[in-house]
Amino acid sequence: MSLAKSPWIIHVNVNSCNGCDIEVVACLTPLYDAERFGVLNIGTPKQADIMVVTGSVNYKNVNVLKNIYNQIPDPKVVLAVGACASTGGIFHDCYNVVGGVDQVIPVDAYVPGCCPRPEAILDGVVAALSILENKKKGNIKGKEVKLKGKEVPSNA
Amino acid sequence: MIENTVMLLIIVPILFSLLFVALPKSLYKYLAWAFFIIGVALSVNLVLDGTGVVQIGEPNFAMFENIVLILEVLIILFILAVSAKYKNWPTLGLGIVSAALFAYTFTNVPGVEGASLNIDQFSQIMILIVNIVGTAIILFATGYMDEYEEHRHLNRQKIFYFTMSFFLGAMNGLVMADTLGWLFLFWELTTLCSFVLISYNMDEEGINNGFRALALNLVGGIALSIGIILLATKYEISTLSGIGTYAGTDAAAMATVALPVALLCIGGFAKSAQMPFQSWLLGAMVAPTPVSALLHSSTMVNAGVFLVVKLVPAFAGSSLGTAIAVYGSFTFVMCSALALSQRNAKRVLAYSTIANLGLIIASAGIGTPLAVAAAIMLILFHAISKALLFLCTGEIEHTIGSRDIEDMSGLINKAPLLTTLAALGMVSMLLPPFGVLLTKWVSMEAASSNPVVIVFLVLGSALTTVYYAKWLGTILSSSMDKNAVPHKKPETYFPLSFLGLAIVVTSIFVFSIYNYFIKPQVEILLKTAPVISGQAGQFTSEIGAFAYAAIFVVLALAVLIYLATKNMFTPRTSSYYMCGENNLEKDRLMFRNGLCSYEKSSVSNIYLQNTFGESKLTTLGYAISIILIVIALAGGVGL
Amino acid sequence: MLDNVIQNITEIKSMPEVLKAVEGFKSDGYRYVTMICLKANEGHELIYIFEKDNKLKNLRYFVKPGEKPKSMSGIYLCALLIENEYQDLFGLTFEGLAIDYKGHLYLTPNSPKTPLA
Amino acid sequence: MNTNDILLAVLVLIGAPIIGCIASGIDRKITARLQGRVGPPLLQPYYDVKKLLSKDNMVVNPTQNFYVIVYLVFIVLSLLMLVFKQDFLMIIFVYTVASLALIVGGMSTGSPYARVGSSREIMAILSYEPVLILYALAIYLLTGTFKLTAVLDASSPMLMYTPLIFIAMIVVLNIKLKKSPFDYSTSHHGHQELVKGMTTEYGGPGFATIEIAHFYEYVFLTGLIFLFWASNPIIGVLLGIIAYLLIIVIDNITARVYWQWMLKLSWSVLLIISIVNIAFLYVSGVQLA
Amino acid sequence: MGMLNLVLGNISRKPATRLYPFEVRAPFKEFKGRIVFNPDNCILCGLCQKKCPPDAITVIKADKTWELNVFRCIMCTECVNGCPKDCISISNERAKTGAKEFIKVAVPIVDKPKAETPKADTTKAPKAAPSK
Amino acid sequence: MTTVIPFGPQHPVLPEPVSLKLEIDNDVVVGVLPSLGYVHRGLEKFIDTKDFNQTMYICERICGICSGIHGITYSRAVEKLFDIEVPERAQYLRVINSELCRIHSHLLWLGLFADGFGFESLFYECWKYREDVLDVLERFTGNRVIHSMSKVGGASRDLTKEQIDQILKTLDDLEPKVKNIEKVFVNNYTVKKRLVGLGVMSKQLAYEAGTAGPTLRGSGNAIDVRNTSDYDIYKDLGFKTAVAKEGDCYGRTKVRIDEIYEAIKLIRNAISKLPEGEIATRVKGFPTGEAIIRAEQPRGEVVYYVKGNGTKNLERLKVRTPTFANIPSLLLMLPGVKLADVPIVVLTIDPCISCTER
Repeated sequence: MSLAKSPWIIHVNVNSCNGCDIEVVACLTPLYDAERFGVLNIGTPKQADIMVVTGSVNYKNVNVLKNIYNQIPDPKVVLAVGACASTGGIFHDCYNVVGGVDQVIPVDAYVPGCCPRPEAILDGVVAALSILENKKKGNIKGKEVKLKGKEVPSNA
Repeated sequence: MIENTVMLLIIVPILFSLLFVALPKSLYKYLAWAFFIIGVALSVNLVLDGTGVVQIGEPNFAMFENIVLILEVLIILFILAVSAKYKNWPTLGLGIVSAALFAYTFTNVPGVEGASLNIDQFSQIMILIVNIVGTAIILFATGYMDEYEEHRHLNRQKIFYFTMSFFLGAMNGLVMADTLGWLFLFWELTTLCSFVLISYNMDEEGINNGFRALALNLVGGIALSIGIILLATKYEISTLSGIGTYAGTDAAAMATVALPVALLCIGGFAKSAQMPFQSWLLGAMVAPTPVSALLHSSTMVNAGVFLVVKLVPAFAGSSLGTAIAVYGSFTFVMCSALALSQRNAKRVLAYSTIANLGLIIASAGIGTPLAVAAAIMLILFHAISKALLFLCTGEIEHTIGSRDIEDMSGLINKAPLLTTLAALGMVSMLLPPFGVLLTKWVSMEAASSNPVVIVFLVLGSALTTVYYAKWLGTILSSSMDKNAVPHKKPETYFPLSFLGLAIVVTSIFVFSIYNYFIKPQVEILLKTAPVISGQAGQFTSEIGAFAYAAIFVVLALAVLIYLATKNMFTPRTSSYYMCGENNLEKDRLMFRNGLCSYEKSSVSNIYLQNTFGESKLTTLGYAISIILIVIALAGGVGL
Repeated sequence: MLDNVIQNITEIKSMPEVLKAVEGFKSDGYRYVTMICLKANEGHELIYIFEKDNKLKNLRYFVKPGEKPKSMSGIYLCALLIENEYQDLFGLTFEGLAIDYKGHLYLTPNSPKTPLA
Repeated sequence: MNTNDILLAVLVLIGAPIIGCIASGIDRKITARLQGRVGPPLLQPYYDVKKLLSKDNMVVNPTQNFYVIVYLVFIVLSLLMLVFKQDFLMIIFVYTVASLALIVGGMSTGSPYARVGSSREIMAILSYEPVLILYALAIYLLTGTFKLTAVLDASSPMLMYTPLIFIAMIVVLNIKLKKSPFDYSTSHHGHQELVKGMTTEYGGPGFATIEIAHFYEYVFLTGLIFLFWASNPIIGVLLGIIAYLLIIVIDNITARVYWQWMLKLSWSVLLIISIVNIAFLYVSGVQLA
Repeated sequence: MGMLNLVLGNISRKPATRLYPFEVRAPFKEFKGRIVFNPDNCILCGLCQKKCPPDAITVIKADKTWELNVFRCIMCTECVNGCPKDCISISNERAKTGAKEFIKVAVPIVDKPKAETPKADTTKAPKAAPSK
Repeated sequence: MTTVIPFGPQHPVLPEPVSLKLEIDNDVVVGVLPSLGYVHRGLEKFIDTKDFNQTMYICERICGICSGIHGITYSRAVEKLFDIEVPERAQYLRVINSELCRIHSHLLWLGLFADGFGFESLFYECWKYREDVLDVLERFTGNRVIHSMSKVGGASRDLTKEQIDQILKTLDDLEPKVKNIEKVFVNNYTVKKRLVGLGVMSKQLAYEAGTAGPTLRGSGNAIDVRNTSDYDIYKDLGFKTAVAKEGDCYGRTKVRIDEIYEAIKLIRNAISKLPEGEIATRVKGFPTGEAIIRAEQPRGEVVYYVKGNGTKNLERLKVRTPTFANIPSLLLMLPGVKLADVPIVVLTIDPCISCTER
């Protein structure tokens, strides 16, 4: 139960239009107050449990997303917030858009909406918590995501 | 027999210095090992021989006196010749003044019938420092100098080792001599040796700094000789212990000898590079690192504080004592502040040395038994720690080719043993349970009765923490830009490890050291000993307790916990948090910048140049310290 | 009046003249608003837009294929972003940029090249 | 060391983190209420630590956890020394070891944020250390010894003679707890330009160690405030609690300031008022009865 | 002292927090929560597919299905306004959070000639919500 | 040796992915290189596949905070191509929507700004008030953040009497609350310590650097597109430009707070003058020609350039957003500030990176 009571989130904005971001931040504000569940928006991935991703991923962001994901210690959960993060949304066939977050890293839960209401994001966090518990129990580790293929890390 | 040991202590270094000249370079290594072993043996032997006074009377005395006379003439001639050759007029002027004073002494001052060498516990400590730490430094030098000379295209090692060894002999004489005339001779010999060593590189910078050292030390020497002349002519005192006997603990007697004592102290200040004179010690940084180590830890500067501490009975509790205490603590805080803005490791160490010597002088000035005990202990612990730090800096410089603190970032990965030793040296300078902090604690407790001094000490110790913490953190951090080539020569690493071990051992056995050396010495100086007990791993005085044993235990506990938990909790190594833009292939500290190329992130420490910059503070320091010295002198004259 | 439809547009034939005209705008106290790039007959058309007292002034310049237009960032620093953007999106090359992102302002080596061209 | 002492030590070892944890929880609860929120449950810090201990031990540098262990054990040692009425000057030095260990730990990770944070924390040492030692000096002047026995056995409160040092100590408490306006080296929850400052690269058990050490530190620091009215333990504890609450309120009504400003504040205002207080003690020569 | 007044005011008042999972405010009736599709009148014209900006709606005439990718829908109500038969409406209840398996809702279309005799209820009311 | 630090793209202080490479010497920034492209989606290419009605929704999603005004401006630009007159009621509705957006955006910015200098409770306070504005916006447009209230030809939603009362009541509540936080921003000692004299741009420099919006007006330039006579119906509503002379972060904060009051006033005036009638005209055919439309977003002046070629897809759409104009001013403001001030200076232009990169 320890994990479920203290989920620290890291918010990663990859190519989002800000709509979802401000709703994620709004979750922490007095009206919704996610800290009731122990949620803290922690800055560094090293201390995070839940990775909240907003936005459809673009090519410049792919490595950022992977690096941050790799730096979160297990057990960890990825929560895709908003239509863009889930499937690419309205931007799914833009030239610089890779698609939903699940194209790059494994995603555990999705929150629909453009933009999702803070309540929906809270629902998503609660859903993520049970997944987190299961992962801990089953000792499921997030696989290290390799930087490869079309998203080569350097051009040097 | 103590007489033999004493003579050997002076003769053996001179013998070795001649051997260094005579034998080829390839044998230096063995010579240095031999010197180290003999040095250790002799000094331990002296301690085992116990204390005593060696009287030199007729018929030997006349011969010795003649040697002394000839040497003094030679010294003055050398100074005059050298300063004339390099057209250094201030030094020449000072040399002429010295010569005049010498002539005056020769004609007007009544001669003495015999000379005496006084071996008390303080001398024993000093002998131990000089002959163990000093020879360790020479041993280190054999592993160091070849590369040093190679870089600078020099070939002066014969002179180097000759002077270094000779220096040790002079120091041995200095700390044992009781007759003021002899003391003065050894005093000038060390000055001369330091001049040769500082200008070792023979480039313009080296020679200039050598002359600065020479000039400032001549100023000190002049003050010293005036003091000696005054003592001899007015009070008919010709020995160091005689001053203490004369003044006793009697306030009136103290007041009468205050002026010559103050002059002697000024000589000590110059030698110890206290505030208005500090520039020579900083200039001495141009010399090879073993020279700095020797000057800073075991020899030169210790001579000054040695003299001041020996004079404690002549000013303890008087207004002169208070003035000296304020002056010393002022140097402590000022030089700690100056060290804050330095990024050159050797300069940091230099300022730290001056600051610590200031602390010793302040403790001596306070003059309570506790404070004097602190002063003597600080000389011991500071010598070991500072020698280690200097040698480590030298070795780091050879490893990474820089003495800039910022360049040392991440050294732990490239040279773990060296870094650990350097870290130990730094930790021992500022954290419990190590000796230096213990003595700092003692002196703070002792100084708590003097408001000005304690406030200075408080500020200074906070500043000390800051500049060492910066350096410590930097070498222990985990990234390295520089190309580091650790050379693992036994000649260099043995002295380092030996000194590191010495720090730990002396810190653990601090109470035994206190009981054996310091307590009797304080009794000799002040007739009373501090009330200190050492039960239950604590160093307890009347007003506090220093639980060093508990801290050692806790430190060991931390290591144990770390080793036990190291492999728990599924350990994993990951990359740095670089806001997501890492480069995992080349360097883990690289990140991608706006131009889509990779760049290394780096961090430098805060140096506060604007607040604690050298140029600003130095002027202020000169002004205030000169005022303080004038006050001390004025107090001495009785104004 | 706001110039909503692009009218009173000045067409200029050569790059040095554009530079001169822009310098003239600067000395007249105009602000640089933006530059618009359009595809036109194999080449590109650049529309420079300036503003003063809520009035827009436009300059139009046709970039021939392969021509390297001069950067305005020396005159108006704020031009550097839009010029870098067109380097990315249209594959133009501006000469004398204050900060040259070399086509990596928006795009990385693995994303599509010059998508709007 | 008799049985009572050992019992007391064990009690402190176990009790202090519990008190610290609850204090931290109260802090978060009150902060939330001051911000018009409900806030986390009271035991949230406990849940946090428990969670951190169940996570992977992810490090950038194998030695980084050593320093936080040193930090923890030395905080505990300084607390124990406080409880066993040891030399106060000594306690401060031991406490400095702890602070330095955390700084070196931050530096040792090598992350740029951690290193900048550590540099700032070093500057914090520069600003609070003199005040702490002057506090020790005040104790010496009032009782004639640095040992805390005299303060704790005295029948009259120390606050009467050291009001200015008390004010300075409140600010020191604020600096040490890294609360706004002095939360520039790490920030507990507010976002910051240095991400998490010194602790950026710490996660999982290593960070849990830091949190546990913080619990001890809360108790230790309020213990320093307690000394001001040690003659009556109840008032002393109340004083500690009031100081703690005051700092929570200050945390919520101020913006973060620069370390430069803090340095200026501490070396001009705090140091001066402390010295004035010390001078008063010298001149008047009062002794704690 | 402005901030002091504010925070003290806050602590003296009830917290502003709405205890969300336990205390749900009824959604505004104007809220665009999710798309509700009523297949009764649908003529599979595909206008909604054409109008949909994020291409969330797929109408496959051959299979007679109407598909909405809930996780792509942006609630713009273009389809609602564009539907000639008013089959699509908007509800003020938001779509539920879930895992990706539930995102596609396929609605079989009852075969019918030109809006006549709404055939028997072979279909349930379509739900975007996951059935858990 | 200078300190080189990456600042972003994923950074807790920056809500959006932008990266700055900071070169710091002695705690003072000496060099800065912004790195963009983390939110570049390529919307200007996207119009090839979407028709001009659908493009409205895309333009709204250029940015989630200024989304309402993006939509309105795009609609106005296309209306210009068609040369149609929008019903007056729709124009008023647009003004009400824009100004509500401005209030919510400025409150949001004030909060994030407070967070930037470590004032967590002030941040929460601002966002608490913002929720009231979002509630009325939600009732008005059906969504909290992305409103889709405007469409080519008018408005897609009308205001009912009940909603109007709701708006007025919320504004009445809001005004004293804003006064409360204004006191903190303007008078709090620590806040002033952080803001006054930071990131100074002189009047001339701000003008020449091509800045827009509060960044420009914070330096004493009274330039606001809403002043121009043909921008909707602002001329009838008694609009006054908010200007501050300081030219530093403090001045820009004051400008934004004043704009909240101004927006409240404008909404009240608009509601009192709200005419009855249609809310939209029908649009027939396909757009041709080219047009430039400027509008005042919360962050400053936005410029829309549209070119139609007679098909249902536009030929070219170019958006010059206010942040795009303001980012070069960062290059001027950042060198010389302390590291701790970097987030404040970056936030002071109210960066909207998704606007900038589209």
